[in-house]
Order: sequence, then C-alpha cells, then structure tokens
Amino acid sequence: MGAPDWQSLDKGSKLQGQTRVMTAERLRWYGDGLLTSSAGAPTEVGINIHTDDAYAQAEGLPAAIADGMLGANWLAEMLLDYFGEHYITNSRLRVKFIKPVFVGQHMSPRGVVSDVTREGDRSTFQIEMALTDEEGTPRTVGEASVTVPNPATA
Amino acid sequence: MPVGRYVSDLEEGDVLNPVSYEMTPFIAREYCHGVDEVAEVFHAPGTEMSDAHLAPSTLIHIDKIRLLKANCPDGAGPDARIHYEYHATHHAPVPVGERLVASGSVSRRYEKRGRAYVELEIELRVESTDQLLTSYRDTSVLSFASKETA
Amino acid sequence: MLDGYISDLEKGDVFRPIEFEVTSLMATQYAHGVEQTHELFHSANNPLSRQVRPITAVHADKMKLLDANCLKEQRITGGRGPDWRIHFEHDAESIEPVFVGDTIRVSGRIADRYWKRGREYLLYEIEVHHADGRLLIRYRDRTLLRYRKNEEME
Amino acid sequence: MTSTRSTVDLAVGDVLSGPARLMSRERMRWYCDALETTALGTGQFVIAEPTIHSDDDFAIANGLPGIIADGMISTNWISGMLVERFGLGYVGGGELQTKFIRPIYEDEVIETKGEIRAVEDGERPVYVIDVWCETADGQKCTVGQARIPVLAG
Repeated sequence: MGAPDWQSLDKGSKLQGQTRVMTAERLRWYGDGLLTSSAGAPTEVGINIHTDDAYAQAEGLPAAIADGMLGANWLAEMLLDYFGEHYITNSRLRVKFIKPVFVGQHMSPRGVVSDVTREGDRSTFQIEMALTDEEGTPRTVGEASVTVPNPATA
Repeated sequence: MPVGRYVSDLEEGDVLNPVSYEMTPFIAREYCHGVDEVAEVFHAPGTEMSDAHLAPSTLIHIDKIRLLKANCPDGAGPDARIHYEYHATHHAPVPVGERLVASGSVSRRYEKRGRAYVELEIELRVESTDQLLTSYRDTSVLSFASKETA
Repeated sequence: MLDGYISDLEKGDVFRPIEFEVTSLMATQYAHGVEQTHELFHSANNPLSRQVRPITAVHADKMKLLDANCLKEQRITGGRGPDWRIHFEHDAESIEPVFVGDTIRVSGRIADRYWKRGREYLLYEIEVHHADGRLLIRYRDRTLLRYRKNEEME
Repeated sequence: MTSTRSTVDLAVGDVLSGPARLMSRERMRWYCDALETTALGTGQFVIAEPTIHSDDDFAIANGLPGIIADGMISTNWISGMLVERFGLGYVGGGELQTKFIRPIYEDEVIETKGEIRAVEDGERPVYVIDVWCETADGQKCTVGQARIPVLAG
C-alpha cells in the first residue's frame, strides 16, 4: 500500500485490506502485545481461549478462537491505509464479533463507502466494513467514520 | 562431534557437521515477526505470489546460527561476535514443510586491522532430493574491540 | 460490585479512574502484536511528528481499569475469574490522538448488564482524557460474561 | 504486491525506497528473540539471553558505546523492499549481499534505499541494484548489491 488515497474515494467506493491467515502465532503475538501494552513491561500471554484448544473446549467452544480485537485491528489497518493519519486524528470505529474466527481461516478486510458528507473545509466518510472468511461470510462486521480536510484546504 | 569448542576456535578448512531440520510454518512466521516482514507469502500458502507457503530468504542466516550452535557448543568465545557481511544467492524458493539440510565450512580466517575475521560458506538443500535452494557466504568479526592496541 | 470478579460488576458501577503516562513500549508493542508496521506507532518520524498509540489499544485501557477495580481477577498479571469472557463489540471514537508521553486518565462505568438469547452481557462506557482535561477517546465495549449459554435464560 | 514482472521496466538510475523506520530498543529485542526462537525451532517462543543487541552493559563490556542493531535487521528491511518490488524473481532466483560498515545505534531513523546500477542483457535480463540503509543525515550503515532476474510472464 502506497500513500493514503482517500481522495479517490466516493460514495459506493470499495475498500480492500490485506488478506491474512489466522495463525496460532498471530494469536500469541496479539496476546503478548495486549498484555505488554497494559502492563507497561514485556509480558507473555498464558493459557486462554485464544491460545489453548482444551481451555476453549472447557468453555463450550469447539476450539481456540481468535481474539476479536486482532481482526478489529486488521480492519483498522485498512482505514489507516486509505486515510493515513486522518484515521488517527478524527474517526470512529465500531465492530461486532458476530462469528468466531478459527486458526487456519483466511480473513479479508472489506469495506464500502456508504456516505460522504462534505461540510465547509472537511469531509466525513461513512464506511460499512466486514472481515470475511474464504467463503465470503462476514465474521466481524462494523462501521467507521473518518473526517478528512478537503483537498483545497489540506 | 563438535568442530570447535568456541566459534573463535574455528580455523580455515574446518568442515562443519551438517544440520537437518524441518522448515516449519512456526519458524517462517516467527522470523518475519521479528523483522516487521508482513508479506503474507511467508505466513501462509495460497497467496498472490505463490501457491506454496515460503520461508523468507534471509532465514539462511539462521542456518549459520544452527551450524554454529551444533558445531561450537560453548558459544562465541571470549568476545561477542559481530556480523560483517551477508551474501545469499537464491536458487529456488525455500518451501515451508520440507526437511532441509544446512552444510558449511570455514572458507577463510584472516586478520585485518587487529581484528580476526571468519568467513563461512553455507549451502541449504532439500533433504529428500538434494536440490540446492540457497548458497550463502557470511563474514563475521570475532571481536569488535581491536587487539592492536591492547 | 467493585473489588470482586469482573462477573460481579453490576449496572451503575462506576470505576475508580486510573492515570498513567503512555510509554513508547505501550504503543510499539501493541502495534507489533497486530503487525501494524506504520511508523506512526513506532516513532515520531511520521506525519504527526509524535509517536502515536494505536486507537484500538484503548482496549488495553479497559484491561488496566478492570485490574484496578476487580481485585480478585487481575488478568494482566495472570489472574482469572470463573469463566473466560468473549468480546462482542468494540466502539472507539477518536477525538484526538493519544501520543506517547501523554499522561492519560481512564474513567468508566458499567452502563448495562443484561441477558440476551441465553447469554449475559456487560456494556462498558469508558473515556480517556488527557491529564489537562481534553477528551481523547470515547469507548463503548460489549462483552459476554461467558460463551456457554444458560438455557433457562433463553 | 507485485509478484511477477515480464518486461524490463526499470532503467539505470531508477530508485527504490522502503519506509523510514526508527531502530528502537524494541525492534532490536524482537529480532534477538526471533533469532533464538527460530534457531531452536522447537515450536516454542524463546526469550533471548542478553547480547550486544539488547543489553547496554553487555555492549559496553565489548567496547561499544551502547547496544547496536543486529545487521540482519537492516538486511531484512532491504530484503523486504526487494520482496515487495520483485516478488518471486527475488525470492526464487535473486541474490543479496550486504556489509555492515557502520553500527546502527538505538533510536536512529533508518531509511532503506536502492538504485538500479545496471540491467544485464541476456535471455533472462538481470537487474543489478545498489542497496543500502542510511541514517537521517545520510550516513550509510548497511551497503550492498542485489542481482534479480526479470521473471518471464
């Protein structure tokens, strides 16, 4: 992905992020990252429903499932790719984890611009988003809005 | 049987005992994660670049580490080793899931400006077919602090 | 009820706020955990000229807030409650970026606790303010208390 | 990502560039752990012992002013730039040589660059590319050359 290209987006435009496979390694990297960020010192994740099949099965799940926030971050990355720092400075991201994601599933961030509001020197993009599996079934769905300066004033 | 107790004991002409291992998805993924390499071809099969899951080319450097760990079990020696040159030639993509064999020898050992250098020549092959995947030359400085003035 | 397990929290509970300085480690390690290589999260060498913490890391603020208020289940240091919860919804509005070096104050409450289709949910409302009073992130989070259904509550 | 290139579309003097990255203490640690983890290859993540790349005292005892980056980090950043630009042409048939001519210290901003030095003719043309990493003030740290065959379509 090169420079953010939100200026080419309009109502109906489609967004596409990087397809990634869900792996046990990625789940551990996320767990370590979350705990380290929370603790403020390097911290390793232990056994939980995201890292251990037996533990997940004891909780009624068929196997270990991905932490939803990992997929949420892949959706956030798509926004960052298209909108650059504007995603950081003025945005909203809402996602729901409607179906579990299992190790081995190839997940693709997808989006469509549902509305663009241009007011004064700013435009706000509304985006419907989903993280879909290889069958095209959405497993995480969401919506985002990002406000950017209009080109003339950028 | 180890070739040298320490890496600093290695001499020109020493032939290292080969190491054989399976290139697992874990190895390819963890290495990429350590160097911010996010190309999906190194994380999974079935990408735009390749149907196969491939290992990153730079993992050949870890074959040097494997060979040194196996042949010089007591580590670097009196000083920390500093990597000076990496030179890899790729003959074919390195597939994940295959058993591989890394072999190598000490092609040169020399002194320059008071520092000792060791050059290794390493080859990585598929164990079952002997197909050459990567040839690699690596130069390391055996100590950073120059002994000239010591 | 505060000071017990997370599953003891009730509608109306108000968390004791926490305040801390956002460190480079907190930003870079969270981004690393989700393979966000954009330099925004790893150094000041970016369009905003300061290192930014990913917005999604507000989820780590929730964890820190829970650790400070649910003393029987401090997950960051490896504690756990009777069941592993399942994250269902993440809804973060970024009003201003959270920069490394900022001292932030995280406050929040339990906006709702309810049953739906045999499962029990907690709705958190959390706000992240800069120590100087500016609102940085408004966050809503919905979590299932356990995956296994309670058939009597269907 | 570009995976194949069927024609010579780069000329002598054309430049390549990767992202500018901070050589942070964390990036140095991530590599040290990855090196130990993959060298052991047991399937278990390993935290590396202190080295000149992760421990200030260890580095100073070895005559360095502080921790320095493992040269394979900058080599990998160059390699990543080549993967992104040349795909299988690089991974399956290319060559990369790098030398670590100046240490990279903590918190230096490092840019990854390349420039086409030659395009060798033949049945399979080969790009000869000067590659390097440099600091924000232009000091080269890791320098080398890549040779990458142009893939048939």
